[in-house]
Amino acid sequence: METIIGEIVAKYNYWIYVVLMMIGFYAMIGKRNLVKKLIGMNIFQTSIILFFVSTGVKKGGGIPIVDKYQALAGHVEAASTVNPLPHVLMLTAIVVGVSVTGVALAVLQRIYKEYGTLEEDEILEKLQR
Amino acid sequence: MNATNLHLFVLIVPLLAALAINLLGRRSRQWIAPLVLGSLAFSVFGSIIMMARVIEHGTLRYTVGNWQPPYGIELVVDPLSALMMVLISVVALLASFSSLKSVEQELPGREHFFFTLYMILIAGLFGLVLTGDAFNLYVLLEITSITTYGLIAMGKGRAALSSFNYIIMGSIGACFYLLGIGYIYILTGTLNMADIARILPTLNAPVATATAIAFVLVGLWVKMAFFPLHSWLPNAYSQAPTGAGTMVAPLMTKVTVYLMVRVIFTMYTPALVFTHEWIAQGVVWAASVAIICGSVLALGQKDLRRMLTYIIVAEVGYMVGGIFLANANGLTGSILHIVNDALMTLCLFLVVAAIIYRQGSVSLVSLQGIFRRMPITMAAFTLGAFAMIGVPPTCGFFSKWYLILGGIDGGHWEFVIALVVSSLINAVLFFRIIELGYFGSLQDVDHQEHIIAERHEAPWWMLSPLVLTAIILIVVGLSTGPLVNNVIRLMIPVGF
Amino acid sequence: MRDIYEHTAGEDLIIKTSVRLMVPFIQVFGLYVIIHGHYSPGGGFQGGVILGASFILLALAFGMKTSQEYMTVSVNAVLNNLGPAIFIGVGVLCALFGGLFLDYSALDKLIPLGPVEWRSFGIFLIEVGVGVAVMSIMVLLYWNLSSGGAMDEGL
Amino acid sequence: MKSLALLATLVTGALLLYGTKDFPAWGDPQAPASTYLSPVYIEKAVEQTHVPNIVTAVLGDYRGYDTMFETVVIYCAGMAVLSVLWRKKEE
Repeated sequence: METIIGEIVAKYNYWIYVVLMMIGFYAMIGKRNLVKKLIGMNIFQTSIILFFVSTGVKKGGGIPIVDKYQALAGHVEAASTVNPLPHVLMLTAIVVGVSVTGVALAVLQRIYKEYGTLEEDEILEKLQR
Repeated sequence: MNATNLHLFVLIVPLLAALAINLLGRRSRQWIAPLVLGSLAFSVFGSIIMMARVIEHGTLRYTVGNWQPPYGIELVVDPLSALMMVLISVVALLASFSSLKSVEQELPGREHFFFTLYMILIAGLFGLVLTGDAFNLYVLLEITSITTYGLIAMGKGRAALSSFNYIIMGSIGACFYLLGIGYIYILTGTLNMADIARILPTLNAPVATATAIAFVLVGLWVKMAFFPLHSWLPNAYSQAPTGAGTMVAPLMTKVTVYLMVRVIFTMYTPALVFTHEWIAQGVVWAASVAIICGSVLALGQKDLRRMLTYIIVAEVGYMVGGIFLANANGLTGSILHIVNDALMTLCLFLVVAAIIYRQGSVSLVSLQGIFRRMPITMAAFTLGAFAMIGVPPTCGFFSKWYLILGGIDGGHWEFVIALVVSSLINAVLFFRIIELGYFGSLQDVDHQEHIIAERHEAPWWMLSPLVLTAIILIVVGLSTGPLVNNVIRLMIPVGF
Repeated sequence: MRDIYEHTAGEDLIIKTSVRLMVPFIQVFGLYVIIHGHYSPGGGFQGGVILGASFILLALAFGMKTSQEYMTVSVNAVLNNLGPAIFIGVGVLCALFGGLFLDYSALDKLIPLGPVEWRSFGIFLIEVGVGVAVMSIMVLLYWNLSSGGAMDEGL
Repeated sequence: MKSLALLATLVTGALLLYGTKDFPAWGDPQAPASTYLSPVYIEKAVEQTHVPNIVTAVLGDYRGYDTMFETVVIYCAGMAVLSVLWRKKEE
């Protein structure tokens, strides 16, 4: 039993992000209101961003901006700075998240103008008629 | 323009054309057609030269920004991706002839917005085919998705709702793919596909690797509308503006299947993916179910375009099943089917675009007696139908033949049965329309009066790509031998 | 700032004055973030968003008409295309000068600064391109979403 | 329909958590992610690009192709919103 507890404690950040992801995932597929689906999508994307950035953490590492002259003189060792790669990847993921949310909001406006409601059940009713 | 950057210019020219269309098209519409056709013609020539060069000199490994591969982003142009580049550029050029005309009719005043998204989608597809970096593939998946969401949402009425469903499903697929890449990054520390293939087998982390493979594959399956996850495709492709449907339907799902081939064969070595026999068996069963359900659902449709979208879902079942047969014939069949199916779907969607341009609807009722009104279009439709059914001279037969051979080799009888049954159902589907078109009496359904009996053919702008595609179907069919030997054979890993 | 207070009579005076004072400093800070991306956290995206936010703040406080006086729709359209054009242009320029795509040290043939120095300057060029693109597109997104596409009267 | 969604969520969550079994502990300096590519980025970035901010160096130069497509993504979002919503005043 304690191995599981030990493991959870050692990797608690993954557990938190997976719980966040699943809240977002459930909202995306379970909720009936279209705006709530969109909010769920945002939660899902943000939790993936947190998940990625947490992989870059190094115990005792500083921010990835090094002093230029010290670096040119070659006194920068990797252990003292955090891994920069996940930060770069997540810049891209944030921009992608913003873009998809922007397009989804524009499409939602079109749907509201067309059907006057954002509840999926009412829209499906209007379609049957 | 030195030679080594040619494959990137094939990608950059449509991108710059998109920016130019957005700037110049705003003022005057007549700039759009030359920019679209000019840049795509350049891409066609560039990709054909690229193809010849790759077959002659072998795979080209190119790093953007002159960095060694694992540090910079590496682009890989091997025979399969060169073949896909040629396919994408040819299909895009043919589809853009007809889109120019149908957008002029359906979206007056918004052509420059439409063609900006259209050209960026094509550039994104080129990027997807070239990239050898896992995260770069995610960014390009998002580019192709966002442009497709925009193109579909430009349609009338229900298009916005189906686009929103596609956004939600597409985001789930992309996020699953990103999660898989996150797991891979934590395990291997790198994002370069060749590097991952080298490091992954050496780690003793069976559980995390299996999860990473599962999430990347499920992400791609959602993106390619593999059967249980296909619910967004029929509405999205049938309610999109006709110009968008003609371009998106033949390419998006096929390029995603190509990505699955790329992921399985260059990122995770096949040994890793097919370790457990029951996984491949289960996926082939799911593919057989996909083929049968896709074809049966197509039977129940009252509209030609919706019927074609369900056939696309069935075709995805062909390709995924062929890959997971895990033998040489199956893989050859599914890669060949990517090429053939793209051309067949393009031919049928060009027919739909031509009919909608003239008649405004492709419901089965309005297709009665259409052979007399649009003989050339329907002749091309018959050829496309024969290809879809799998009648020998056309290309459809050869890829299905390889798939059936692969199914027999692997002992997957349910896959072979699914293929045969689906071909029969396709035959019923298409002969029903051909019979309706020839012998359907012109009884005056309410909106029939204005459809005059004598020839009312689509403009030559839409007819010429249609006839050309129909001819290409036969040419590709007959040239299956050389296509397989010097392109697809090279892709099959040794001992497969 | 001509007679802005009159024709939006009902608006609150405090908001308008404070926004009028804040916007220039936000814009200067945005430019700083873009340009200073080499030495401190920042870069094209973050700076571009801050610049875009300054125009959105203007639109919120004074109405879309005012913000469109400072960046007209056609200028916005040009800037939208200019940002990616700068980025791709730099990449293509490197390819044309004999290097690989996006290899800034190939531009050394253009102006001999030394290949490593050109890499640093190349990164600065694309940061400016990205900043221009993100600024104009953020403003475009706000204008469209708040006015439902007519771009005439915002929230 | 909701119970199906809940089931799918729980299954995905369980699979994700089960997958983290083989991961290194959080913040472990010897993790593969921190020992393979990133040491070279940290040590070589300033020397090869004269940019102290390593994230900007990696973003702009090592993975500049990614950033180019990022700009195209934000451009696509702008154009998609414009093409979906744009209407003349009188429409």
